[in-house]
Amino acid sequence: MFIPRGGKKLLLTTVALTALSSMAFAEGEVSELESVKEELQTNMNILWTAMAAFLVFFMQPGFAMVEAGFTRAKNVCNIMMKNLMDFSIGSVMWWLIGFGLMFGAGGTFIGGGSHIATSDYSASPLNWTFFIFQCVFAGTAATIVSGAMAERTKFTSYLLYSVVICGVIYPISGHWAWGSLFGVSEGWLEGKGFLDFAGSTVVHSCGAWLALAGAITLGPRIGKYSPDGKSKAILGHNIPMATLGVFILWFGWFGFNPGSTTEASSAIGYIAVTTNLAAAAGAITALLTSWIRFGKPDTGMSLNGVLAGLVAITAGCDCVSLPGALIIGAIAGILVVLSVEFIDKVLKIDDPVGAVSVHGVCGVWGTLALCFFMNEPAEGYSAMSQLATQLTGVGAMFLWAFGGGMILFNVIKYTIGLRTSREEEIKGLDLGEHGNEGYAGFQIFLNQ
Amino acid sequence: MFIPRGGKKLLLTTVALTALSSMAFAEGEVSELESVKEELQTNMNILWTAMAAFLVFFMQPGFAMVEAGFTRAKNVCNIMMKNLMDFSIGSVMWWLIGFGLMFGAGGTFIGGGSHIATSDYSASPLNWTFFIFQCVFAGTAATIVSGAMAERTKFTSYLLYSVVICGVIYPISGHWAWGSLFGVSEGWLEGKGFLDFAGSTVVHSCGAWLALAGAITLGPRIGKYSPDGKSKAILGHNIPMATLGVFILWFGWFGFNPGSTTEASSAIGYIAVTTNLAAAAGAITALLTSWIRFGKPDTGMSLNGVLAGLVAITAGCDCVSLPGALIIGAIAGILVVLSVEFIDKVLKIDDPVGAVSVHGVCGVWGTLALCFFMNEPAEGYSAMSQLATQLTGVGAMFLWAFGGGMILFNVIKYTIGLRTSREEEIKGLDLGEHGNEGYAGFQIFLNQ
Amino acid sequence: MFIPRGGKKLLLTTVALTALSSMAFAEGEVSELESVKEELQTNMNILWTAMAAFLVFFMQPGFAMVEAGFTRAKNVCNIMMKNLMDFSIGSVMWWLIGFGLMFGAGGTFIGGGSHIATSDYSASPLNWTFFIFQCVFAGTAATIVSGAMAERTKFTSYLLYSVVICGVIYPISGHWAWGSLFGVSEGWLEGKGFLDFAGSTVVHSCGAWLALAGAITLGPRIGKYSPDGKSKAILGHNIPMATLGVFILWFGWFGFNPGSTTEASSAIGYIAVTTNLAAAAGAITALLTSWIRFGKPDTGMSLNGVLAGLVAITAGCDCVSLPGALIIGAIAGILVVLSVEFIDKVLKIDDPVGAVSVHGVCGVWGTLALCFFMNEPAEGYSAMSQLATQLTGVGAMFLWAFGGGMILFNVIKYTIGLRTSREEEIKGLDLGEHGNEGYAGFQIFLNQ
Amino acid sequence: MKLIIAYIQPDKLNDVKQSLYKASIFKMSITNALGCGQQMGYHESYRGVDVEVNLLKKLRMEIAVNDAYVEPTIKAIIEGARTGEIGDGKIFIMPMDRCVRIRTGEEGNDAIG
Amino acid sequence: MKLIIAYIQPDKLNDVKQSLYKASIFKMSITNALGCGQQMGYHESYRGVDVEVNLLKKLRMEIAVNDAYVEPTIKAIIEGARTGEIGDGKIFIMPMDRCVRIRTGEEGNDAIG
Amino acid sequence: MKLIIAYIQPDKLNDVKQSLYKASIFKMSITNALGCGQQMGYHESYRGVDVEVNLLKKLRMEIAVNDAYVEPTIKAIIEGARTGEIGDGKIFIMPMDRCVRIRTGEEGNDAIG
Ligand SMILES: Nc1ncnc2c1ncn2[C@@H]1O[C@H](COP(=O)(O)OP(=O)(O)O)[C@@H](O)[C@H]1O
Ligand SMILES: Nc1ncnc2c1ncn2[C@@H]1O[C@H](COP(=O)(O)OP(=O)(O)O)[C@@H](O)[C@H]1O
Ligand SMILES: Nc1ncnc2c1ncn2[C@@H]1O[C@H](COP(=O)(O)OP(=O)(O)O)[C@@H](O)[C@H]1O
Repeated sequence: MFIPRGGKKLLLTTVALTALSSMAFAEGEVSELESVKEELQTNMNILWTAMAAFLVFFMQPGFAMVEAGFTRAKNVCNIMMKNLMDFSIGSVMWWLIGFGLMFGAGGTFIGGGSHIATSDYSASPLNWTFFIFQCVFAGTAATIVSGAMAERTKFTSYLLYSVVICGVIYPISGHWAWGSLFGVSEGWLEGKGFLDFAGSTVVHSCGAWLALAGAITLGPRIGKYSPDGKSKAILGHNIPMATLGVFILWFGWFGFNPGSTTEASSAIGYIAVTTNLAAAAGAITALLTSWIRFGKPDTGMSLNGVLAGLVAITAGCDCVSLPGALIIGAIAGILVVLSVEFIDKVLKIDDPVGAVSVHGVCGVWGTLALCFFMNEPAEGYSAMSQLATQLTGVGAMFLWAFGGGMILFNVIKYTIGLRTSREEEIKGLDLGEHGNEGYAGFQIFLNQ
Repeated sequence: MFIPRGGKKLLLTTVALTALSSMAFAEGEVSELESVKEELQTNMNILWTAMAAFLVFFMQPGFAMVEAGFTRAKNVCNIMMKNLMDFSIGSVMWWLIGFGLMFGAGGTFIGGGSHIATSDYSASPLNWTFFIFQCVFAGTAATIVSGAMAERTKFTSYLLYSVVICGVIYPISGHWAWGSLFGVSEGWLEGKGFLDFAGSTVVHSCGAWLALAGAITLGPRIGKYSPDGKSKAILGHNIPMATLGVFILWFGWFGFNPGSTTEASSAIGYIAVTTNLAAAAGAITALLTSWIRFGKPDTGMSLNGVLAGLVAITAGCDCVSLPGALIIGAIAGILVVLSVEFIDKVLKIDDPVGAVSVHGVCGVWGTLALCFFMNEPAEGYSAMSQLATQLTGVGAMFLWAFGGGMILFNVIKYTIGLRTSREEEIKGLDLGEHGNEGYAGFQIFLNQ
Repeated sequence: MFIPRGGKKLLLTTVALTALSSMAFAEGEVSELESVKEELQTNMNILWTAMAAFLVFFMQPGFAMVEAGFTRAKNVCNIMMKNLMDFSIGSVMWWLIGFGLMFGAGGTFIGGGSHIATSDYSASPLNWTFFIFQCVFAGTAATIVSGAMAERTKFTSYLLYSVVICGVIYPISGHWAWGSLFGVSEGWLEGKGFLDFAGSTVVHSCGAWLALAGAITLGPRIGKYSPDGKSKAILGHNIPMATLGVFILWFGWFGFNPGSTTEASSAIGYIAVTTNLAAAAGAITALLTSWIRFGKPDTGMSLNGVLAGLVAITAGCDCVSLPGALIIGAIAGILVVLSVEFIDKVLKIDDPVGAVSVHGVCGVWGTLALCFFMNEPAEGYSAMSQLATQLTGVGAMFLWAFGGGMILFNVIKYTIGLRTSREEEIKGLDLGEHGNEGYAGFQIFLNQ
Repeated sequence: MKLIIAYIQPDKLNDVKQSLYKASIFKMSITNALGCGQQMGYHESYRGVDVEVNLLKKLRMEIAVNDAYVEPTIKAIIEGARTGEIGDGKIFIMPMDRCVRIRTGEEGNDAIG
Repeated sequence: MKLIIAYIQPDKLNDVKQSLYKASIFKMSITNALGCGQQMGYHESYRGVDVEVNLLKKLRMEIAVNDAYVEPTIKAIIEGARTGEIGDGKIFIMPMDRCVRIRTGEEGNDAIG
Repeated sequence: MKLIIAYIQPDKLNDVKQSLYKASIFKMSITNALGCGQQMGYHESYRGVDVEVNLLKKLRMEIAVNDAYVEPTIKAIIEGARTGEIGDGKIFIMPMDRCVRIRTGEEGNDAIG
């Protein structure tokens, strides 16, 4: 089950080789069996990959519920709209250019134009399933940013951002690590042996560093810091909604990680187990850490702990041992609590849902940690040299996504503007940006 | 992948032919391979169809959340009950008579009694999976009506309606277009070459025209129109709930459309892509249309836009090109906004959730539009002659469902009564019909 | 499709036999076909079992939503936390010792240490998928208890309980009926021919009798009974949330029951149909029963009716006839209403969500009822002798889970304490146990 | 100056607003309230257990008026809110010493309108 | 006639209602309120950040009574609401000029009850 | 003793609390209210239909004070709540007969603080 380097690529190559061999011996009986076997296995892979894609799609409302639950009632329509539109715009951009840039024939830095807005699906039976699977991954990266920029971002500017991330930023860095999965191109990072099975770095850190850039460029919400710089809590308005969101994400992650096999094989079960153990461990340690630090077991932090564990295991879910999965998740659960506090109280960056800590810090942790918990390391495997490769990948992603994000958000800031007016922020973005109300009839205190 | 006429029927026929041929050559080695292949493929088809059925089942809470979110808090228990009971009653009716009428041996207008309340599942291994898949489709058609009749319908009358739609109305018109899918009967519409892969007309328009009949027969909610006939807004009480509902429906639609292959094949991926593109395009254009018309990007309309795109692509999701899917969805997103306004302000029919616009208008649009966006039209294919066939189907469905609905709802109106008392409507159906309260403890303004 | 005795065990044995035979004739061509067939079928089984496991996992938020919806707003964070942590702790305990005790080599009363905290997955390709599937079943049993103990249990004590149920109580009784499913051990109950396909007794009754012990040991919530012993209603704060929960559970049950085949075969479809019919029938009869008894169709009871039907059909979903499924569900829907009233008004045990009635009473009903509704009883099958066996299983489970529960909860009560302080209960556990607030900003009447 | 407090049925708000407008009274403040009065409550049932609801949902209006407006205001409220059935509500008239408009700081009769 | 306004702890409502009933006072109106008083608030924490909650949830009761009922009402409220701990609440007694029953239009002492 | 009722913009609460604290006024009670005043409301739109919202969300403060505190309280509220724009709100000053502290039963000037 351990897939030494290059991750999922090899799987596809094997399939291709099998296809080749079965063509070569087309006359023999065995090869007929081979070709029937391959046809059936391909249909199964399609079935599995499609189901996994649907599960990953379902993470979209998960993100929306978590973000909305952790923020105020007066912005809930705006948050719903952002989550709806970033996926919608992302889907269209992905078809127009994203997929081509990430997987089309091209160099090691950027994919080519060979699959721009294509309607040709003859190449391989798995292609369109592969396309939709990758599309929902791009949508995940895009939506991570929303939470960190919640409650103060201009809607138009957010739409613009959505165009750029799914169209350009995510596909390019995605090409580096996963370009070869489609079989026509190879990225420089995977060439070095960078391991990121389902995207701790490729998807989650990418989104998180963009989120960090966004949160910094925006500045904190009004009232988040007292004049003397003390952090003040802005309470989330709906904790059961946030909890439902986390459970939906956990559910969707069973598509995200096991689905990244894009193949129906026994690896599915193993990856589901590592994923589940890490999530559970993250919840437990985040609970304990919050208990120790704040005196009571905090609901919000425990929810973040689940997501921390899930993000951290994503890179190595296929190759780490079970105790390794447990430890990776457990440490992520601790890290996320400390990181949320650090970013909030020391760096004084206002990230309402903890997106940077969950997806960025724990994404890095998971990408590096896998080196030390290999289940069945290949002959001659060296944890330290693998760590060097992983560090390269992590660093490259940070430079690309955080740097790109700073440029993007500052360009927006100084052209059409990134932040809503003070008055609009105080009255709520629902009224200001959309003229809508989230909970008509409910009596809600609006004094914050 | 293009399935020229008759939609899914051919797929099944192919399977049947394969089965035949493998029986014919039962002694040879090749045929043993064939039979193993077929056995495995059948198991895979069962697996896929079952999963798709479960996803379609999950659309039920999606509809419930959308309807409840777009209406007032004082009727939320009633709406939950309607959505729960129409599916429950529908499931039982489907087994008792619905399935038999739709798929049993019979004429081209109505199926026969051969599968009434049967417990015999020996005929084909796929049968029961096919049964449950078709059952959740019937449930979908039934539940569409609930939204248009919300906040003023007597509960008993709604239960009665549920008996009739799943037992009689839907199965009969369903037989016309899909009767042959089960292999023992054929409907007159499919005989003409009517194309409706997953049910823009068969399921969605059927529900929508019944909904229209219901809304007309009921009349508008108290306070919906001012004495001088001006439309007044009655605000939905929970927009995040409606959004969750839309995301759940989008998720479920990945069972609805790709699942209609009832076969694990590469078509799944392609259909998922067209479905997703149309939904995304619908969201974007509905957003823009509402922005232009009302000055601000409206949340409710964008949510309707997603559903509009999904309904529209349902008929042609297997056979249109990708740019075609994008255009079909995009125009549906515009249509839905204009249609909601038209029905509300000009026709003055009170449809609280826009069910008629989403499922009716966009259902018709999608059924007709596919003629012009064929991906790989068969030799000699003529868009105009196909359009004529499509128009026949669309018209027949309107006459049947709207006509039948007017008769049904008027019979109910003049016997047991269709509408709750004025006092009950004002106090809320939760108290009046159920003696329950949706949000005990929450302080809610009840002045509307 | 009828699996005479021992349920799923036989399926696996068949696979094992096939594997054996294919090894024996490894040189022949036919056996090559056999081995390809088996390889593909195994991959399909993995795919199916994994998907089913994910659906069953998704029942977790279903339980959380039902419990929270039926209780008060001031305890909603606590309820979310209990549901999050019992699954998290349960997952870790399951890996550490639960799986080993239930399925490891050992005696007929308890499994052995052979699979304690193992990381070895080489034995069989299905193993890890089987592991995660059984893990989410254990999580289901654990979470049932939460509802009956809602709104007054100390959080730390609940965590302790979670450790014990998934680590010890559930695995041991689970071993009795299902120990052989993994193939290395056999329990005494299955040896007797006890039938419980997906766990009406093994999972649901186990949770329910523990819940009963918990509710008794805790005593009723403050204000639940007036000084003269009259039962008073404590209204649930969010009925749409409870409804969403029920729909999620219904959805998840399509993994629970059909998934228990752990094999992609035509049985999936049949089991989905029986499951769906029983749920629908339960909803309808609970609606009618509440209507007759309380004068109006009660939402909460109808929701319980769905769950009652689902729990009842779980034991016999594979082997009863369709009219049988309908009757089993219908009677469960009546039973649950009467049982909720009886437990509340006569026994005066405070079970806020009706967990004991739904999972216990209907679990017993379903386990016994299957004897009389066999679809294709084996030659020489005697309903009465099967009933005797079923009664043994039901009785053993009651003694084990209720007895064990009474000991466990009383030990907790007299050591660290089981119940929160009076003041904390009145102010709400959210503030008291977690220092959190579920719905910040919303104005809620807190006088209950 | 007087402060008029009125408890009315929630669904009567629009009617009361209309009749107040007709009497040229445009300013008011409204809160949700639960009321216990002659109307004896009703019975909900929840999961089979009877719930006696004796705190009924009411709207509470507060209208500050100059003395000359007291009668027209009372009349208008009664006109809008009366159905003749128990539960129609009550009006309380309280003396008020002063009234200040925050925006301008102006006081008295001018500030009220 | 007086209008009695009382702020009490939310969980004391039932006790206060009981002791009012015993004193034959059956009519009242209740609203939710946030109160700032001697009770200094408490600390929640939200995602690691301390929240000082100094607006505590209270219930506000309004009871219109005839003069003879003022003392019994005050006594009954105190009896039902007192725990002796900070936060028990306050009672304000306000003069009231008139009281009108909307249903009948009747005024004064009869209208109040 | 007076009971001061103030209607302010919801987002001004913190500013008003600050300026009241500066004037040594620490006790108050707050409720949500909908207000209809000179500020003419605004327009939302919902699914394409215009919604005229003429009941705006306001906060209602109630502060019981001894006579000497009336002026400082009014001044502090104005200071905290004034923006100069329509909708800033109103202050009503009502006579109050008595004030009772539930915890101790003490009355009058001492009970208020
Ligand atoms: N004495 C009172 N003090 C405070 N509120 C009262 C009083 N009497 C009536 N109310 C309020 O007025 C509402 C209507 O009163 P009710 O007695 O039911 O109507 P009616 O006067 O028509 O009999 C009550 O629900 C309550 O909110
Ligand atoms: N001067 C006041 N003006 C308005 N409300 C007050 C005043 N004093 C107290 N309250 C209300 O009474 C509640 C209880 O007061 P508090 O001072 O906490 O209790 P105690 O009188 O027992 O010390 C406060 O939360 C507030 O709602
Ligand atoms: N006469 C009144 N009676 C009751 N409430 C009033 C009255 N006048 C104003 N209010 C309250 O004060 C709020 C602000 O009043 P408004 O007239 O909009 O502000 P401004 O005084 O700055 O013009 C209103 O929304 C309403 O809640």
